[in-house]
Formats: sequence, C-alpha cells, structure tokens
Amino acid sequence: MKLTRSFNRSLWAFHFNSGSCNGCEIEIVAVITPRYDPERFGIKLVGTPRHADVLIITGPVVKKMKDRLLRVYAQIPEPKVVMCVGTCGISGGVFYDSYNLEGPVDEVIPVDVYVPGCPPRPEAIIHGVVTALTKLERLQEGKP
Amino acid sequence: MIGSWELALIVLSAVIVTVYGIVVGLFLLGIDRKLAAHMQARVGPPIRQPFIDLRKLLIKENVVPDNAIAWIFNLAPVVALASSIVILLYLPIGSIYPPLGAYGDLILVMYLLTIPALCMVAGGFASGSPYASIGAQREMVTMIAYEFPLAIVVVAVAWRLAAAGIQDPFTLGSIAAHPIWSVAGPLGIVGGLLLLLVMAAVTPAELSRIPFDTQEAETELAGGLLVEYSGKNLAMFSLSQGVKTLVMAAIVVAIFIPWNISSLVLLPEGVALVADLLFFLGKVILVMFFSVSLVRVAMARFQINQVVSVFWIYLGLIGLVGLLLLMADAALPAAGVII
Amino acid sequence: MSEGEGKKAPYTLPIGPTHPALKEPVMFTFQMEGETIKDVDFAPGQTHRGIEWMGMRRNPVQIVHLTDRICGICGVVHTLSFCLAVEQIAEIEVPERADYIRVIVHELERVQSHLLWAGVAAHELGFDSLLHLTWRVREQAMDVIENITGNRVNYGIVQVGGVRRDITPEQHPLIEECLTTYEGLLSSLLDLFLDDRSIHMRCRDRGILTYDDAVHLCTVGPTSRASGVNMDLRQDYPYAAYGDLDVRAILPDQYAGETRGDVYDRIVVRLLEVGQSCGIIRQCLSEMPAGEITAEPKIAKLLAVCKKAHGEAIGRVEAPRGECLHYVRMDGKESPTSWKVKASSYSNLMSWIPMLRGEQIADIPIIVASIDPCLSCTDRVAVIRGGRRNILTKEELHRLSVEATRRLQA
Amino acid sequence: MTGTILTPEEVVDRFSAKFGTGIQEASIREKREGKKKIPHYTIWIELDRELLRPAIQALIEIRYPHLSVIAGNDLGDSIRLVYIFSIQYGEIRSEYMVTLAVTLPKDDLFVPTISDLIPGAVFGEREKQEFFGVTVTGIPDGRRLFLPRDFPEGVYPWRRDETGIPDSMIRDLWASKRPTDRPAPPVEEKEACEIEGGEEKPAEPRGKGEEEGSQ
Amino acid sequence: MSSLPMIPELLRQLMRKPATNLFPAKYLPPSVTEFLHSVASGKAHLTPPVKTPPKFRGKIEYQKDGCIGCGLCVKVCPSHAIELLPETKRIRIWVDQCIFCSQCTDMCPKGGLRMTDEFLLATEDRYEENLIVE
Repeated sequence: MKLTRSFNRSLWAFHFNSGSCNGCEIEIVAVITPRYDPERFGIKLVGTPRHADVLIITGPVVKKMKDRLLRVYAQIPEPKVVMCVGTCGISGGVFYDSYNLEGPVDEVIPVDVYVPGCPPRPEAIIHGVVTALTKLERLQEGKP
Repeated sequence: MIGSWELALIVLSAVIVTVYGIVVGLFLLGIDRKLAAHMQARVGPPIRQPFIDLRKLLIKENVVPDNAIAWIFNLAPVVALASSIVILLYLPIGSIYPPLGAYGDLILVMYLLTIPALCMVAGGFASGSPYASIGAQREMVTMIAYEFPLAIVVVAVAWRLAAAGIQDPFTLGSIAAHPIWSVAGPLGIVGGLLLLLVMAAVTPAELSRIPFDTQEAETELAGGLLVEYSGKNLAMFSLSQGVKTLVMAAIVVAIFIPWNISSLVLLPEGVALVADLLFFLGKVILVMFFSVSLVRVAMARFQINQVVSVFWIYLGLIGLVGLLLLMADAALPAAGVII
Repeated sequence: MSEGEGKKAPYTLPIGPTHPALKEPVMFTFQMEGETIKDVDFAPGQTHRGIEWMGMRRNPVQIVHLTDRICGICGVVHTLSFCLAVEQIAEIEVPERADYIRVIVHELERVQSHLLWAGVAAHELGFDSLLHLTWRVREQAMDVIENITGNRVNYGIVQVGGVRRDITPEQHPLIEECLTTYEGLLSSLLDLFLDDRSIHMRCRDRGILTYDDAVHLCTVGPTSRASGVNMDLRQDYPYAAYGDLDVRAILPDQYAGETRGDVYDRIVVRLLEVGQSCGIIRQCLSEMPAGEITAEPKIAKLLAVCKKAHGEAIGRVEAPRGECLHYVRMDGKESPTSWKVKASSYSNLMSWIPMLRGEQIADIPIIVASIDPCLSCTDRVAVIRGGRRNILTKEELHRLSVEATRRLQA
Repeated sequence: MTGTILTPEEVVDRFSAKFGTGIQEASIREKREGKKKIPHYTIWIELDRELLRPAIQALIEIRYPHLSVIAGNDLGDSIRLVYIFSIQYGEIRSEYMVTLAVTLPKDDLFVPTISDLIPGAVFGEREKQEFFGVTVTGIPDGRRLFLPRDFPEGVYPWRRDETGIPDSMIRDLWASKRPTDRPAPPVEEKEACEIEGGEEKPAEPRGKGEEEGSQ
Repeated sequence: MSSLPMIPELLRQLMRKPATNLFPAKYLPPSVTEFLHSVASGKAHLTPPVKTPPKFRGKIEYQKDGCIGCGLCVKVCPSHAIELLPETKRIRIWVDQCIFCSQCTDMCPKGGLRMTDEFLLATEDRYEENLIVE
C-alpha cells in the first residue's frame, strides 16, 4: 500500500479516552472550535474508528479500558497514526504509581507522536499534528 | 427501437454526465463545508477537500466486519452511487436536454431516488452492527415520511401543467420548458411557493442532513448506517452523497427555477452553453445553500418521530394547501372568474 | 407505521464505554422496545485510577496537584475543598484576600464550565453551530484564566493555606472586559438556546426529574435546582468569601415562571448562573481586601505544619455541577490516613434512571449530558483490577511495533 | 421548605435527649471565612451501630437530609463509617453538616442499610461493600458498583491491613521505558554541597517506613 | 425567524471574518517539511500561536550552577518527574513526566528553576534530548 500525500491532507481523527481527567478532552474539543479550527487542514473528528485515520488517546490506560483500546486500534483501517495527547498518557504523569493502571499508552499500542502538556494548549495539539505530518512525509520519502 | 448511433450517443453522454456529476457533486460538498464553516466563524477546509478525502478513502483499507453479509455490504455502495448517477441522466443540466429525458419522467426519478436510500438501508442491515440496524430502520422511516410530501409536490406541479394543456407534464423536459410561475396565476404562484418550501424541506431529508439526519446521528448512533463502512465503500457512499446533492438541487432547479441565460439573452451557441452551465451551477449552489447548508447549521436534530410528524403533518398540510391553491388557480379562470 | 417501528420485541442496546454521545467512558445497558427505553442500567468506573489511594501515599502539597487532575473541568473545586478540609485540621487561617481570589477563580471556572456544557449539549442535539459559538466565546474566559493562573486547564492556583498567585491591578481591566462581554452576550445566548424551536422540541418535557426524586436520590447542583430544589452551598453554607456576598440559588421558575425539572430547565439554570457568576466576580474585584495571599508562603514549613496535624474534617464547595466534598483524616503523618472524594456527579448519576425511563434513543445523549456528568471525577476512587487477562504479551507488543513501522513505511 | 430553623446546639440536644448514652460523643465545629467571618457548622456525632437508622429517622423528622457521601476509615481492628449529611439546605446560611459515625469491629462487619430511608444511599453502600468489605444488610441492590465481576475476593482497596492492595498489584508507570543508564552531565568543579534534610534517596518519595507504619 | 434565532446570527457571521487564529498557516502547505525549513530560513512566515500570558507555565528551565542539590523540588514534585543525581548532586527533569504545575520553581531556595514560554513540545520520541532537562 502506497501512502500518498492525500492521506496527510485528510486526517480523520477518533478520540479515545483511556482514563484521562477530562482536561485533554476539553482541549481536544477546543481545538475543533473556531479559534483553532483544524478542518482547514482537512482534520475532523469522526464518531467511529472505522472512519478514522488518526487515533488520539488521552489518559493513562486503565485496566478496564485496555482491551477496548486494543479493539479500537484494531478497528481502525490501515494505514493509521496514533497520537498520545497529554502527559499522563505519555508517562503516567501525576498518576505515576497505581494498582489499576496498565501503564503509559505506548506499553499497550505503538505511539507515533507524543504531545506533552497537562493538558497541552490547543496549539500544542496542532503542533502535534504538524509533527505527525513531518513524520509521514519523511516516511513517504523513504527515510527511516 | 434505439438505433446504434443513438445508443452510442447515450453512452457517451452518460460517461460525460457521470464525470460531471462526480466532479460537481464533490465540489458542492466542498462549498457546503466551506459555507458552513464560515457561518460558524471558522476558516473551514479548502473547497477541494472532498476530493482529497475521496482519494484518501480510496487508499485506505476496506474492512468488512466478520458478522456482516459481505456481498450486500459491498454491493450497496456501488448500487447507491450508480443509481444516483442514473438519476442525473434524466435531469436537465443547464440548457442541455437530459440524455435519457425521452425515456423517463419525474415519476421514474422519484422511484430512482429511493434506490440510494434503499441501498443504505440494505448496507446498514448487512453491517451486523446494532447501531447500523437502528440507523437502517430510521432511514426507512424517514424515507416513508418524506415520500408523501415529495409526491404531493410532483403531482401538484404536473397536474397544474396538465391543466394548462401542456404535453407530457411529468417529463422534466417539459416542466423545465414551462416554468410553473409562467403557467399559474397569482393564486397558483402562492401555491407554488408553498410547494417550493416543501421541496426545500425534503431536500435535506433526502440527503440525510441535519435536522433530518437521524439515521446517521453521530452523537446517538456513532455514524449510524455508515458505522462499519470504511475505505473504498465509504468513498462510494460519500461520492453518492455528493451526486445526490447535485441531483436534489437539480430537481429543485428543474421544477422551480428552470430559466436559462440563453433563453433571456441572445448569445452565440457555444457561449450560451457555457453561460447556461455556469448559471445552472449558480442556481444549484443557491438552492443548496438555503436548503442544505443554512438549515443544517441553524437547527438541532429532530427525533425520528418528530421527523415523521414534521413531514406527514406540517409539510403534508402545507403541500396539500399548495396543491389546493394550484387547483383553485386552474379551476377559477376556467370557471370564468377573473382575479 | 413502518417495518422499523413495527418490530416491538424488546431488545438490549449497550452503549459505551466509548461512544460519541458520551464524552467520557461509562457503560449503559438499555432495555428497549422499538425506540423507547424500558429500563436502564449503567456501570461507571471505566476510568478509575485509584486517585485516593495514591493520595494516601503523598504529602498535601503533592495532593493539591493531584486533586487538580481528578477532573480537568472542575480543577479548582476539588483542590479548594481538599484545602478547606486540611486547613480545618491543621488550623490554618487563610488570609481574606486569598478567600476572594479563590472565589474569583472558582466563579471563572463556573463560567467556562457552564459555557462548555452548553456547547456540548448543543452538540448532542446535533446543533454544531451553537457548539462553535459557545466555545468561541468561552475562549475569552480561558484567556483570563490562563492569565491569572498560568494554564488554561488544571490551574494549580489554590494551595493549602491560600493561593499561589495574586491578582494584580493590571489584570483587573482584562477580567472586567471579559465580564462585560459575557453580560452583553447572555441575553443573546438565552435567546439562541431557549427561543429556538428545534431545541425546545428536543428538550422540553424530556428527561424529567421530579422534585421528590431529586431530593430522595440526593442530587446536587444545577440538576437538583432545575427540579426546584432550593440548594446552593454558596447561599446555605457560605465558605471562602461567599459569606460576604449575597448569593441566591438560581431556580428555573425565575426565567420561565414554572419548574418542570426537564432538560430545558437545566439549560435555563446553567445559563442564568453564567450571569450570576459574572456579578459575583465583579463584586469580588471591587471588594477584594489587600494583604497576604497565603498563610504560609514557605512550602517546607507548610508541610511541617500539615505533618503535625491530627483530626478529621470536611471541605465542601459548590462546584459547577453541584456539591463537591472531600473528607480528610490526618493522623500526624506526612500523608493523610483517609481521603474520600465525593465529586458532584457521584450524587447525580442515580438520577439518570428516572430521567431515561420511557424516553427515546434519540434522547439518550442529551439526557445523559444534561446532568453534566463528570465521570473522571466520580470514578477516581474505585479500583479496576485485572478485570481480564492481559491479552497482549510482550511478543505481541513487539509485533505491533514492527507493524506500526511497516504500515507507515509501506 | 417550611418549619422552624434549628441552631446546631438544638440539633445536638435533640439527639442527646432522644438517644441518651447511645451517643458516644457529640461535638460542634465551627469555621469562619471571608471578611464578615460568617460561621458554618459541622456536627460530629459518634453513635452505636443500632442507633444509626433511628438517628437518620430523627434527622428526617427535623428536615429531609441530603446525604452527601459515606466515608470510612480503617482504624486497625475496626472500620469506622462516617455518614455525611447536610440538613436545612435552602435556608440562607443555616445549613449544617451532620456526620454520624459508627464503628464496626472487623470480626463483625455489618451495618444495616439506610437505602429505604434515603434511596440515594445505594450508591455509597454498594461502594462500601466492595471497598471495605462491610456487609450492608438489607441492601436492595448488592451488586458490585465500580469493581469488575472477577475482581479477587477478599481484596478491599481501602483497607490498611493484609486485605488491602498487595504490593504485587502496584505498577510504577514512571519507570516505563525510562533509560536507566544515562550518565549524569558533568558539573563545573565547585564545592559539592551537602544534601539538606539528610534524606538518603529523595528521588523515591514513597518512603518505606511511612508505608509500613501506616499499615 | 423568531423560532430559529440562529439564522440571522449565522448570516451575519457569513459576512464577517472567521475567528480563527491561523497557526501555523492558513491551509496545509504542499509539504510541511519544506514549509518548516523555509520558515527556519526566514523565507516563509509562520502565524504565531495565541500569545501566552506573562506567567505562563511552559517547559521548565534549570540553572544547574546555582543548584545545591537540596532535593526539595523532588519532594514536592507531584508527578515524579525530577530525579536527583547522587553523583553530581544535581537534578534531572524528565519533561515527558512533568505536569507543568510550577511547584518546584516556587519551592527552589536558589531560584534555579524557571518556567519558560515554550509549549510546542510534540515529539516522536518521549525520551529525546529536548525533553530531558539536566
């Protein structure tokens, strides 16, 4: 399967909350509102993983959510990009030790782009998209 | 019998119309998104975004769920797209006479219009997801709901034209050639306006747009009918969505605003053709803006029973009043009453 | 009526935990008949992180930042009620100026939270333009909050003993400007939400919670006020600077002349509270006393004071969603021995059952959203432990990573 | 919303008059905040398990209370449940918190349900069943609330004894994939300062002694 | 239009300028990588993000020269992001773990920790050099 540039310009995102505090959720919704509006880059939030190209995950993975996260990840058709938004999904952050967390997101599924911040500002999330795009472009040029 | 030359012409024009329908349909979707975004104080996507989305969907993996009935699941989008394109062949585009105009009329178009919807129902049921099944049920209910006012519009217009002694009142060609406004008197014009209103309300339902998008309701059914679709199949559905937008707008244009530049201003033939096409596009965009874009950003979604009551009670009544007015309009001059 | 509606056999419809209608994970099971809901059951606890347990292993200064992240929307209320409890145990007297700054941030949070809710509710109804509109105007409150606290969400401004940052005179005009905007916007927002025919159709008489149910199910905040229960901690049990301000609970009959306890009334209450909050902030700004902003600026000393404290106490505040309560018990150790968080949604979740019974599928999103559920608040306590076997082994993880690289390079 | 407004003292008096020695301890705590220092009160009552239901009945006679939450402590050989109510809400500045605390010995861990008196209590009672292992007799809906069905029996997360969360269940997220062999960057030679406080390993805030001491 | 009050509002907005802040560019450039290169070399203009307020809490900055290795920051850090390096008596901050609460900067007796304005930290590797402050 050849990844073309049109993939980069039409990223549909599915948002998955794997146990976050809602802070990142709000900022993700804030991103789609008029002040930031990523639809100008062709990005939109979709309601089902089947339509998605990007999986946006927030929060450390709670045990109960792990299976669902894996299932959602499997449901997204190839090719796909995984973005982990917010410190606690990246490394646990403030929830650094617990008995009911499965670990940072990258212990469960591979992550392509991390967006640190607690929560990241909306622009930081857009910057995360830009980072993902540069990674895609690099891969499309055949560089590792 | 159709001669071979004529057949070749039809095939050629069908190809042209297909390309035209797809390009203009996607372009309309792009304009719709841009306008909606601007109304919401956003920049919005570039107008060519639907083309990019389509290209992307085509390279994406096409997933068929395990518990789906694969052949129906895969067939539905193809038939939906094909049938929407076929409708276009019966509709006048600008001053071009529809390629199949001689072989079908508005009644046929009405029947054809149900095919894409039926395909979505079949595809929804075949997906094997509870959300898609609920969506499919809702789609059927919606379809039944809006068929009634749509039928009233079609019948009323054709009846009025027939009463005015026009040949083949159901063919779109003759409807376009004899605008209802020029045929009817003042009462009839009021009736016609009511029918236009009904038609404007049927359009978003036909296109499953807010407030009548119960079958796809993202917040309730996670995409409803289309919940399991991805990749190529989803691309087909989004294409047929674009073509249907063009179809519905073209039907409204054909019935209610059929004028062409060339019939008003004398222009050389080639220029007239282009001018008519551009004018037609303008009319289509206008219709789409008022009956799709504006409505979908200005309203909340109805519940399914509200959809039914809106169409059967309110719009049905408005349609009937329009019909009565048109009948009165035709009957009164005939009875010798001068208004 | 049709084939779809004709099928009346009861069936079960599961919704959740990830579903676009639910901004947060919760698992619903509906017993349906056609499109009508016969019965409801739900299982919260999809996002338990064991926050209280973590808190019992950390010191109060660390817990303050943990409480901030119990919930991203109600950041300040959890911190505030935790601090109120600890201050009571350790007998720390909070400076008056800090009380006022706490109230200002608290009310700014209420403004942004209610606007946020209004937008989400509109989205649940499929009315995205209103989502875009409310969130667009909400950004101004976010800017002010960012200016005061240094972050848009998870403010981290409240600390045991006071607040961490002062509101300087240069910030006053900024806040004033924001308040003026909102006071001007309020009437048009009320028009847009409450006069809209399509919203009216979807919200009037939907998801009714009667007065008796509201009282018996212990609901709090706008949810119970919309059912006519006169209950607002800011008037009944004045904490921080609310004793100095004249706050009265907002009930829906003040706008519509009647109380029906439906979704519409909940919109009314929340929108009117935005205006009320603006008034409170204005009053606070003008009456704010000068002085210290914290009882103990030296954090090391503060920790020592907390370490010596013995006893138990309750901190309670009126969050945007209703009463938020923290019970803390400290026994002379660095970390508290008991810490129980009662988020506002914890009290409100039970009200879903009477609200949803007899309604339609289409009403689920708006009714669920109408209590403004905040599940990350509610779920913080319980433990979800090893529910299922770990399906993913190390090899599989490796395989996934390899695939990930391949799929991008393909 | 009508009826006389009681002062906190009157509330306590009513309880002591009604239950006599069944009330082990009753105190009123006052807190004043803001410029005007308007007080608010919390009434703490320790009582026998048998009196819990009658006491709530007595509260309902005063005014239908709002049950905020049921909190609890593990006191070593017993579990103490704290029922936190507020009464007289809706009366300007006259709402009081009333906490009724019952102590339940660990070898006889049960408490009667109050959900017939206050339907909203079911949530809290279900939660106490799973988290403290307290049996709530007569609970209408005894299913687990937050915990999954296959949660190990006999592990109660809020207990501080051997039935609490074992160390094997704890997971350190911060250590995930963190490189451990990263050398410390060189420092310009100055006087290396003493570590204040004499903490041996401050990078490990979970002090071991503290954890053991609390068990 | 009294029953649909949104319509006049929408039509008015159609005539106005969108409220969008065009960070980093209005539409996606044909190649993001090239765009970023030309921004870096000053050839293209990048619309900046919404301005951060004066005391914004961004990525942390550490002056290790003044540090006395007292470990107070480690003690108050709520997210276990700071590690004391015993060999050099300095600290190391794992930014991927930092929650930007600014508690350590308040705590530091020597004022060696400071929050900067930098918040665009998205990365492909959470342990990259940029996200380790030492």
